[in-house]
Amino acid sequence: MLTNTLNKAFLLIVHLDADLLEIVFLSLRVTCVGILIATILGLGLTLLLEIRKIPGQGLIIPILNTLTGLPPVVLGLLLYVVLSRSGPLGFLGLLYTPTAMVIAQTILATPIVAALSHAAITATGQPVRDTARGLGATEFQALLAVFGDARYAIMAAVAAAFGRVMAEVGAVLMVGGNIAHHTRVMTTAIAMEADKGDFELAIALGIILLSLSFLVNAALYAFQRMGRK
Amino acid sequence: MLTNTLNKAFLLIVHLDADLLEIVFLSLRVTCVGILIATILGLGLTLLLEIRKIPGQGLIIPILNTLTGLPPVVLGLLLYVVLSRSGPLGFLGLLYTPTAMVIAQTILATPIVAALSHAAITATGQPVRDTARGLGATEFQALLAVFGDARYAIMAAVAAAFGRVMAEVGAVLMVGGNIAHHTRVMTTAIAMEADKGDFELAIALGIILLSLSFLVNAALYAFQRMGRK
Amino acid sequence: MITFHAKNIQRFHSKRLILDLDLHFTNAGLHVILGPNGCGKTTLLRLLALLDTPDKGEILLSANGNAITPNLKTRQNIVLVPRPDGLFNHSVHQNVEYGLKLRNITKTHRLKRVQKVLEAVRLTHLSRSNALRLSSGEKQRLCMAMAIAVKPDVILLDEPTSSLDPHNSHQVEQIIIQLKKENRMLILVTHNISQARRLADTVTFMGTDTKVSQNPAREFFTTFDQDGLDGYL
Amino acid sequence: MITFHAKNIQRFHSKRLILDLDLHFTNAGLHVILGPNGCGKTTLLRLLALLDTPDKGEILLSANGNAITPNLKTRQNIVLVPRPDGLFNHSVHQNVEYGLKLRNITKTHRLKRVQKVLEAVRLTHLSRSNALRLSSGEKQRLCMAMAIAVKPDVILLDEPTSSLDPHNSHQVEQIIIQLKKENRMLILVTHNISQARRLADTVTFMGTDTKVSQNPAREFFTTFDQDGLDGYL
Amino acid sequence: DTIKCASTTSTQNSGLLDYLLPIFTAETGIDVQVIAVGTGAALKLGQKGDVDVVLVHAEELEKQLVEEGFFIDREAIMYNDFVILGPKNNPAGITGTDKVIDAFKKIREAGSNFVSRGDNSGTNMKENRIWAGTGQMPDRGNKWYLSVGQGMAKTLRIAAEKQAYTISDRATWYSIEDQDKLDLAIVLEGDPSLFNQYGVMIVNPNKHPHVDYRSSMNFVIWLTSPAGQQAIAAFRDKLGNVLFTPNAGQ
Ligand SMILES: Nc1ncnc2c1ncn2[C@@H]1O[C@H](COP(=O)(O)OP(=O)(O)OP(=O)(O)O)[C@@H](O)[C@H]1O
Ligand SMILES: Nc1ncnc2c1ncn2[C@@H]1O[C@H](COP(=O)(O)OP(=O)(O)OP(=O)(O)O)[C@@H](O)[C@H]1O
Ligand SMILES: [Mg+2]
Ligand SMILES: [Mg+2]
Repeated sequence: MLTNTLNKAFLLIVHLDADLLEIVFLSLRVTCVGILIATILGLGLTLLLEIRKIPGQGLIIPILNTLTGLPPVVLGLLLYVVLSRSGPLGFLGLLYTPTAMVIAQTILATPIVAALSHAAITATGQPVRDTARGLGATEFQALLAVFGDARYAIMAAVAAAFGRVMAEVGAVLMVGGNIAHHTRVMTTAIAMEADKGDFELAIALGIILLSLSFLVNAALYAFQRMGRK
Repeated sequence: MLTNTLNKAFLLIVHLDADLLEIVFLSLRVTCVGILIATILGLGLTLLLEIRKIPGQGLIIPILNTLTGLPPVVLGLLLYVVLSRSGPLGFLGLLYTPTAMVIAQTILATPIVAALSHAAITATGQPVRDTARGLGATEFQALLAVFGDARYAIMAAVAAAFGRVMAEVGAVLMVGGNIAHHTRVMTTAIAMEADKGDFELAIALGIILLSLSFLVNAALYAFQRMGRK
Repeated sequence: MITFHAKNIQRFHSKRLILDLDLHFTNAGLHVILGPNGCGKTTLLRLLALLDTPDKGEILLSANGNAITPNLKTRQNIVLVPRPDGLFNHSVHQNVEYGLKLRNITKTHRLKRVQKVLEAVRLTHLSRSNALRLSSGEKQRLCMAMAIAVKPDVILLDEPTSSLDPHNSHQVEQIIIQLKKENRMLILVTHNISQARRLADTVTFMGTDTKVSQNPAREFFTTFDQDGLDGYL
Repeated sequence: MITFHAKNIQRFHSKRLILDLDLHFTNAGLHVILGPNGCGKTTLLRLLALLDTPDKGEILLSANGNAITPNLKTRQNIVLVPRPDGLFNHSVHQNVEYGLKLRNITKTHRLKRVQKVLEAVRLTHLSRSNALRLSSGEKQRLCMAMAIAVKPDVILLDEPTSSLDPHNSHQVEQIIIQLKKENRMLILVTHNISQARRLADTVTFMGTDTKVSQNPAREFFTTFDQDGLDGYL
Repeated sequence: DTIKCASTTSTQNSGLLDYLLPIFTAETGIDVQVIAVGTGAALKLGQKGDVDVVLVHAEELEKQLVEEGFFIDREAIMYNDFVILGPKNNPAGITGTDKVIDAFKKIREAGSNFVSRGDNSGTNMKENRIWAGTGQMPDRGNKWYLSVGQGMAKTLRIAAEKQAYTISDRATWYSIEDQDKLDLAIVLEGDPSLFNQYGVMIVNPNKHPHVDYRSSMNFVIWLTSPAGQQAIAAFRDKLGNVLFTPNAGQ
């Protein structure tokens, strides 16, 4: 039975089953957009933290670090309460749309990008920064030099965030609703198909999701090794 | 309405509602056991990797790193297929038991513990190891010295894994089944109660889960700072 | 030529007073700073390079009597030689080019300049390799090149030859001597007394008790064993 | 007293030949190893300390003619002085105690010994502080203490005074001189020629082209400017 | 002893099981662990032998699976009915007197959103049978047809958010705690074809020897016994509604 199911699953993949592709592409679309925004926000935040000692500086980093552990279901619950028609932002009608999923993934990913890049930069940044400023760079130019120097660590941070949110199911299910052809992504589809006992699609998606997150993590690992020791 | 719900949620917490406590304690029990095993396996693996250059050494670490990104739903699916009565390990009758959840969390946590500790040790281990061996320690004694020296980094790794698996919902739902009083943990309960519209309990659990994972991450952050720079 | 006046400057680290002195550095030539580990040499150098600002007092700059504002232009004229661990994770060429980019020098001129400087420090053959993969001696020479490339009036150096072998130290010293010839102002922190003897025009000695003496080199080295160098040598 | 024979040893790093020599170290006293950056001094020292094994050839140990097997007991008698960046993230006391624990010395004896050694290197007042928070000079003295504590016959030192001020280097040299008096065998890698002059009984010079010379110190220092030190000095 | 029971989300979410099981356990000492999924999933779990007993609502399919020997001892225990819900402004203009088939036709013609369980649950099967009755199943082309593959409660939420029509068993609809906040109303009920029969059956021990037949049978017996039937009849939700009507042996 199992081998049989596996074969079917592989067939789905090799024949590029329409539903399958649709789900995979939606996943990638949502995650890519989410990560893009998260990267901008995360790096912006890091930059901000480095530029000027803001009041409460000392708190922000611990907070960022703890936010990297924000439980997806809690976020999902939160967003549900806020986005549902009876909630403060209900009028936007965002609940159960891809946009809602993007929002969720952005919120999950931003602290990861920010915390990891910040860690990388504080770990190796000071000497590089001194070099730049010692050669006559402005605070800001020096900072750019540090970011440029830590580029691999930053890419690793982004990859890490990507892998985490792409593989996450709790939040996207609660705010996305797993609506076919609309908000059904790999993780939610896998969970559902498994419930229905329809393992072909589930396993096919599982294989793809697994390969993707392995790719991402391989990239991450490669980036980490390219960075300065 | 929202404030009202919040109040009710807080009441549930302060009055130590029985169901609430049961769910929280089960979560903690499952995660603690899972993390305990994962720590033993993870550290054992790291130790093994350090003791002797095993054939395929070069592969194991990348693999470990990629396994840290194993999507929970995929693991859930896998375990389901394997543990189901009609699956190879069906005779154990583990599906939809806390044991199954522990297995899932162990599998999720082990690579995290192993990869992070290994990274910490390779980052700072060599000089410490040389010190020990230079003073006449055996390979193994030197290794213990390195582990002792990296104790904070290791604790941080464990904390990171703890936070991740405690907040995870996909795998535990698929292999646990969210059975009341039996396999219902915080994350699965939150997702369900939110659907039922029982937001008091959902939010109460959310608050507790949030606080717990913030605690864990605070600890993690503290450990990281205690370690050698 | 720029003149430095470190006016009653104080510097604290986590509430602990690290530095408390009033100093002048005038004239071209090489000014050596000596002092025990932890007396604040690096700290002082960073203040002079305008990387940090003193917690008390200030660094006053002037050119033949007229005060200069420490604007970007001034700062770009005062260069702190990078430390090997601060090299960019880029090619040797790019490392040297960086300072020139900061000064908006055209690509063609940058190229010429980088090549010229790399020859001067004998790293031409490595211009494509990653700076982090160089040997300790090569790294230190690259650091010098990065500073020289931008032709500053003032160059600050912090232990440029520690952990270099005599040969490499010699090469670095040759570069320093060349810079003296071009009569720039150099401020050099070192623990190597004989090096100080070879190079110094003036010697500033910093005691741990934040007591500071400043003398012409000859005077210092002919009399140091007397007055209070609190067991430095 | 142990005798080392590095018999036609070769060492490679990522396929590149780093080391290729045949050397003897005999007799108590201080043997200095000199050589340009990257010539393989640290590599050699690690081989002598039996931390690494040569890719070709072998390290032969003997005591007055009789070969000794490099078992644990032997290894515990040959100590490589730790480097400051290899100190344990524990208290100063615990760092010194470590080597004694390895030799299963009883708690009470350990305590006595640690106190004695800490006095010898003048760190008693810091015995409770974390080793990683010490100053560079204090760290280096702690490293010496960790080696001395276990009373080995052979002590290997890799640049124990680089980036130390003259005062701190002097203190470390005093410790080394003390060890010479107790007629142990010391092998010291340094870039500081005058230090080598002060301390060396024999000098081993390693050229970059894996050419090696070994001479009594006086001979070496009185004739160095002639034969091929390929511009080392 | 302990048995695992795969049940529909409706019986769980409505609170019925939370109400019945303690009574059963008190009387028999048998502990029942409920896995709440769609009927389709519940039956799959039964066929795989991952549970001992199933409590579902898909009469034909249940009987068929008994025929095929996956389950035994099927008993009808109770019924309630399905209702059609829709936005309060009822864009498709469904009237209370409509037949369900016509209501679904109106929905298609108006192109109003319709949320489907899409999870092979009993409700989903009922829905599909109704669509079939309209002579045309919805397909990918129908942007207004939202298949969510979720439990009844979540499906209702999505319907409310999407201002869509949907079909639900009455029990679950009543059990939604914040029903008042879901902008939905029953637009059609009482059509005989909306009848919803619940049945219980035991996983065939011949296929899956580990099944605790004794305890399972005790469960079936109790549910169909006067005690169980009265308990079901006595069950009320928070608002005092009757949600299930016992009909064992009728
Ligand atoms: N970032 C810092 N935080 C806390 N203390 C510091 C910091 N940087 C320097 N210090 C302390 O300030 C004092 C002076 O440091 P500095 O590096 O200027 O000394 P130094 O003269 O350069 O020593 P060395 O000769 O070893 O380089 C030392 O006691 C050092 O411990
Ligand atoms: N782990 C390593 N991987 C690759 N190459 C290495 C490694 N360790 C040392 N090398 C190379 O081996 C050669 C010898 O290194 P070694 O550290 O023994 O030189 P050294 O004589 O101690 O230099 P220095 O005087 O700067 O300490 C150098 O070219 C160095 O780049
Ligand atoms: Mg300094
Ligand atoms: Mg060396």
